[in-house]
Amino acid sequence: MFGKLSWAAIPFDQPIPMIASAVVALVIIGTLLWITVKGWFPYLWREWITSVDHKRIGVMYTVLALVMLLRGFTDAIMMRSQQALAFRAPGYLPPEHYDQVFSAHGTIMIFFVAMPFMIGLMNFVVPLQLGVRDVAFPTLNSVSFWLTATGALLVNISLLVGEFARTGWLPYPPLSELRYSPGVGVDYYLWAIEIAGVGTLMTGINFVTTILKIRAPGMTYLRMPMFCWTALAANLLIVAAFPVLTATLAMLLLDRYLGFHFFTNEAGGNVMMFMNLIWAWGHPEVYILILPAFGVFSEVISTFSGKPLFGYRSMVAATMAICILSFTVWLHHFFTMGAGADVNAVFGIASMIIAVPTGVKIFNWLFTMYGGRIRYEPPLLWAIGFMVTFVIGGMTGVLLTVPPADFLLHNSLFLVAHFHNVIIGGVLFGGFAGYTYWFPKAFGFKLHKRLGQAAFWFWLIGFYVAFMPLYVLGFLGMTRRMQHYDVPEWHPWLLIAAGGAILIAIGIALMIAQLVVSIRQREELRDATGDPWDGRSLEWATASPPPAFNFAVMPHVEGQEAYWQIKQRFRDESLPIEEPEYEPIEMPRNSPTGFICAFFATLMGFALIWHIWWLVIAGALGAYATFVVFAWRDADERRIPAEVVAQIDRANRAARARLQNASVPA
Amino acid sequence: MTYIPFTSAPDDPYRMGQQRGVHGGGHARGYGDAGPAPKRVVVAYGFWIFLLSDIVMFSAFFATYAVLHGRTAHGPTAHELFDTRNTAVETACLLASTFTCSLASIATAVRNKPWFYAAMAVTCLLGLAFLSLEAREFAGLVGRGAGPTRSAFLTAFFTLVGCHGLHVSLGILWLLTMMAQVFAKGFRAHIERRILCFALFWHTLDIIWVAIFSIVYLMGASG
Amino acid sequence: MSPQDNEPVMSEFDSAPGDEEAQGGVIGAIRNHSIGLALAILLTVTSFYIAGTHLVWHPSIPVAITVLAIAQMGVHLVFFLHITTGPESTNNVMALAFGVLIVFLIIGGSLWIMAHLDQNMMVMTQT
Amino acid sequence: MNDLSVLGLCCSTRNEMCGCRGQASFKPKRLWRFKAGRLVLAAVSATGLSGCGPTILKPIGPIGGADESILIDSLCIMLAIVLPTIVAIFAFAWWYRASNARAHYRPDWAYSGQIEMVVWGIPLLVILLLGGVAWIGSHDLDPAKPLPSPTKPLDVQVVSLDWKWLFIYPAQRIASVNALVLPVGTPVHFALTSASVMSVFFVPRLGSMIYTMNGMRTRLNLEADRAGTFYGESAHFNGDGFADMHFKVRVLSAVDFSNWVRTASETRAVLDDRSYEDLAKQSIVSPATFQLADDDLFRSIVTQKLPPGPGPTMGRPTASVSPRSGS
Ligand code: HEA
Ligand code: HEA
Ligand code: CUA
Ligand SMILES: [Cu+2]
Repeated sequence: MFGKLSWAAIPFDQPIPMIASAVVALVIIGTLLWITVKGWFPYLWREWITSVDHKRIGVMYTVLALVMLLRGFTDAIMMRSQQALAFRAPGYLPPEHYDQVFSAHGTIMIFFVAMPFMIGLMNFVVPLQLGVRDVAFPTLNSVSFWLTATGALLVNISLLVGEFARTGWLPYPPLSELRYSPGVGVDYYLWAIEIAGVGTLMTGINFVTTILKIRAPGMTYLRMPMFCWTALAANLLIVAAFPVLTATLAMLLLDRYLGFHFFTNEAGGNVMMFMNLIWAWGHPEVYILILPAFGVFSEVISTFSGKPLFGYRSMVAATMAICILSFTVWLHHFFTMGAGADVNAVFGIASMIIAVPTGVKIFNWLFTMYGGRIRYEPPLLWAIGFMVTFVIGGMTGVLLTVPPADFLLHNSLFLVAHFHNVIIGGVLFGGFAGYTYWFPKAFGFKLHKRLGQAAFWFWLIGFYVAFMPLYVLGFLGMTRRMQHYDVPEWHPWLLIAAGGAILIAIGIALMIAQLVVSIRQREELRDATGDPWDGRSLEWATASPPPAFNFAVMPHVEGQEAYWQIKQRFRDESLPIEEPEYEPIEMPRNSPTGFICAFFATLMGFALIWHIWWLVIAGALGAYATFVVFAWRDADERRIPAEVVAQIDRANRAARARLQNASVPA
Repeated sequence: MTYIPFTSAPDDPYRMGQQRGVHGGGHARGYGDAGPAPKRVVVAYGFWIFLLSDIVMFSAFFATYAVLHGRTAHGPTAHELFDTRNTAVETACLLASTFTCSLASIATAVRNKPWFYAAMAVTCLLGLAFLSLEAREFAGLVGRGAGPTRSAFLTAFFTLVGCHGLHVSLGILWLLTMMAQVFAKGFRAHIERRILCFALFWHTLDIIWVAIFSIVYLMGASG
Repeated sequence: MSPQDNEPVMSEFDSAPGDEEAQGGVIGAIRNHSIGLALAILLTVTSFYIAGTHLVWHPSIPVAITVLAIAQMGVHLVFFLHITTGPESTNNVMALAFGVLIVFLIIGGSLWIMAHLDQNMMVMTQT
Repeated sequence: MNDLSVLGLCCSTRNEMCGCRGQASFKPKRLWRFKAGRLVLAAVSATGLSGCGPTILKPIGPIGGADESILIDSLCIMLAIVLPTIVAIFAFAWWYRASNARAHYRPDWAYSGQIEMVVWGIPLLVILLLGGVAWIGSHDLDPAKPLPSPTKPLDVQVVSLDWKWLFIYPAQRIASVNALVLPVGTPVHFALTSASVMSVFFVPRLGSMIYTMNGMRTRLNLEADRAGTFYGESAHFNGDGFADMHFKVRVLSAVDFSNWVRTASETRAVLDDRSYEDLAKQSIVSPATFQLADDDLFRSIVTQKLPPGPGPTMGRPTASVSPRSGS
């Protein structure tokens, strides 16, 4: 009846996961109670859970990412403290637990933090910047989000029921084959990623279509803001890379469930093919993460320098070059497998070529600042922290592309330092920059500035203290994923690194404090104009938070930096503001499809992990039925009357006019 | 936009956009001048992107097949197993079904229901014929001890061909759903868009089949 | 979503993949598809024929089959999916080109890498 | 030894892996690796990297030396452009702060052909240089390439097991677990495979690492030019016992080495298929030597005539749920 599931699956004998899941359960139950008491369920259901509005979905993605960040960070603290303690000692995490911790940390951070963070920002911003009302497929967008959430949920269920993979964030066979990993851990990993991966793929399709086909009149390719370009590149990469991930993991699933022999030791399976395929996805994946962050920085640096982006066309070319090149380098993750000199050299050189377009980007940001009038708001702090940090991380990446150097550093803590350097210094800082930059757009008030600055400094310094020692440890020959060690030279560095993690924790606490304080002081921090930073692209041309339809009248784009030019002209010529003619607007209706799909996907995933076959079938039928029901409905749009549009727009218009008059020099 | 539009933008540092961009004058071709594309174009384009991603997924299976096809673990080889006559019949079914699927699209374009039903039904039957031939082949192989767990080569073969078969099955499910929708609601805009997508899907399956019969069966049999 | 709804004149936009130019009405369309079918049959039959005979120098059979397969895929793309070279199809063709590039990189790269790995790790008589 | 709960407690009591007795560094001093390199090295040694642990910066053989040279050279090449970039970031960010009235504001300046040229050109040139290094480096230091040496190379066959290393000396007809003993100044020709999952064979101070995989045989050529005891490890995670999969590398003089070989060939323990099967089970063991009974042992492992290790065999009813340590 319940397949492999039994009470034995719950680790009653292990205090750490039990306490952790008890805390999580308490938090969840508490939140649910709170919501019930406050009577917010109908509101949440109507306005968020069933919402197909790209802005709401963007916010939900970001919240998911931030919550998962906390989970991932808990794992990180556990690893750092274990390694600080485990010098000639067992530490407090036994191997079979430590191995789950780093696997879960990597998986969660990449798939359920970095990805949703970037996708969340794209969701919120891209349609606004393009001057349109929504993405190409709004309902699909909601399905994407909920499938991602399903994946995250499954990973977290594994904390309590069963176990998680003990194979690292990429489950290399044969370790991940049934013979060496007979538990359900790898199955949790595989189904969570397969389901979330489908969601991500649909996001990719959605955004490629949106950016190529749905733009405001006059928004030609070369007038799109840089963030849209990087979003286009990232989504092209998703569309091209994620199918490979799906296929590869499907093969591993077939090995595990049906006794196939893709990657087994027996019957001619070839483990090297897994390495090959997974990195054919894995390397593009890291650029899927970093490219949108590059886009955020382009917007932020240009806005806060009060200048257009330097070398816009170079930037576009560099972005697309990175997009294509990222598919030609994947072997650099297994130089030491022994493919031979020619192969290693070709892929090594191809990898370092990526440093050229990336360097161009760095220099163009530099020259964007040149001749600017730089305002040190928190988003800009993140951007400058990024530039300095990322250059170092990129450099160590290029060092790893030199095969003989990689022969010494592969799988060492130097590598771990490299990728945290580019991911934290690049992706995460990019996410934080975007979060502080667009927060007032999403909620109508700014985040507290001083707390933001404090958080930044703790993060920045914490990062260096936590990860620079890992470079040293790499030179000292320490490999990654060590549960304990007896080499005395390593110990002091690991202690310093643990200290760095504590500094980061303070940074996180400050970020949470910033959010809480800002919400409580929201009236002081309120921005009525919708344009708090003197922005340059179209998202600043509408109210904050933007109305459901984004723009009362479709913007008409006449050049690059669409909104800046309009503002400029009004300032220069002090034109009177005339009211446009308002028309009723049709917007897609909310739909529970995404949520229901995800519900069935969760059931199905869980049932597959535990071999509860009847539930698998029930879940599949449910999902199909959901699709048919969705396909059957007729009215999928609702109409917003012209008066409502006018009313919302006039309020914003008035606020803006006040600002305009104030800023026009007498 | 909250402000009235303007006629030109003198400070565009890149004149690129402008040459085409004089609104109303130049030919707008989805480069953005004309605003969002019509829904039919958007939907079909999105589906086209999906199909390309599906092809990329198949390319991973093809690459795996190519790598593993020599790893027979002392079991039967491609040369010993494959029967090109069966493949030829399968190919004929699929090719014919692609043509009838085209006819269904044309019937949709001119809103001719009887022709639509007829063409779709034939497509469906041909698809089922294809599937049953494939199922028979698979059953035969398994019966001869050449199932997917026999060797890495057979694992790759069953997965690649089976994945295509799975796509065909899903296609048939979709086809039946579309027939039901037309029956219940007639040719409405959104149903027409779905029929367009379905046709794209079906034709693409045929393209993938061309790769399969060439690489797996013909090269296997001749090799 | 006003501009999306009142479907404007098609030619102002890229065409959708799968949309054919409505020339010659139903008859024209059927004729088009029939030409495609005929070409596809021709190519398929040639492929199967070549594979089974000694018409072609044996080692070059895979090459011939590959070429025929590529040709047939082209036929399908043009006649059934209506991916054409016209300006209104640019976006569709660009997407296709990107997809084909990726497919080539993944298949080509994998085969090259795996061939070298296999060769370097083969168990030969000397250890 | 399957009881995983003891894994954490098995640490060897004392760490004796130190090869610091001799001081002379084997790195060839290169002229053009001037100040920057020195600075890095000085900074690095000031931070304790020069200790006697398994550092990759104090190689004891030609391969390690060359790897390390390339590493430091490449680092210096890149620092030459990266450091000025970082300085420029700080400088621009500081000078053009909004409160600086002396900075000239150019609100529309967004393009300059010359700067674009430089911006593309400089990284390109750096990569051209680095690409050359990478090309030559990966050909010269291909792990499979034999080392030129007048001395006859020593053959060692390496098998990674769960979770220990087996070193087979086919010519000497002995085998050793978790202790690799090498004669000084002799090129060593390793043939490597795995008896279960993937691992990586790595001796940081000898240089280049390489993967080991079941059913496959990788090759590696190394040489130790200095006597001493060094640290070797598995550099790829391979299961719960991973952290204990390190081994000692003892580099001995020619005389000491042949003495060791003699002692080893007199051990009573014999490595045949039976004792190999025991070894292949998941366990953590201390160093030991064996006489080699089966000359073809390595071949049998590579060709999978001897099946790969059995993996976890906890035998608890819940093993399919979670093969946690049963105790
Ligand atoms: C996105 C990717 C990402 C991120 C952000 C991080 C962040 C961190 N990681 Fe990790 N890490 C990986 C990806 C990531 N990591 C991967 C892929 C691996 C490899 C796994 C494997 O081996 O298989 C790995 C492995 C890894 C190891 C294992 C090393 C080993 O193998 O021995 C360690 C050790 O300490 C570590 C540490 C840390 C630390 C201290 C942080 C810290 O920087 C954590 C920072 C904290 C946060 C990011 C939380 C912040 C939360 C908020 C800011 C919420 C704020 C809330 C509101 C505003 C409401 N990471
Ligand atoms: C967002 C994530 C991200 C990003 C952006 C990058 C960027 C790069 N990475 Fe990184 N990488 C990872 C995430 C990322 N990486 C992860 C997660 C892993 C490990 C996975 C695992 O094993 O678990 C990894 C592993 C990894 C390896 C494998 C090492 C090994 O396993 O042995 C290599 C090797 O080549 C590499 C190289 C590079 C290079 C060349 C870049 C380049 O894109 C960097 C380019 C940037 C610059 C160079 C800086 C700016 C440029 C200039 C200032 C111009 C002048 C400079 C020069 C000319 C040098 N990375
Ligand atoms: Cu046990 Cu080291
Ligand atoms: Cu990479």
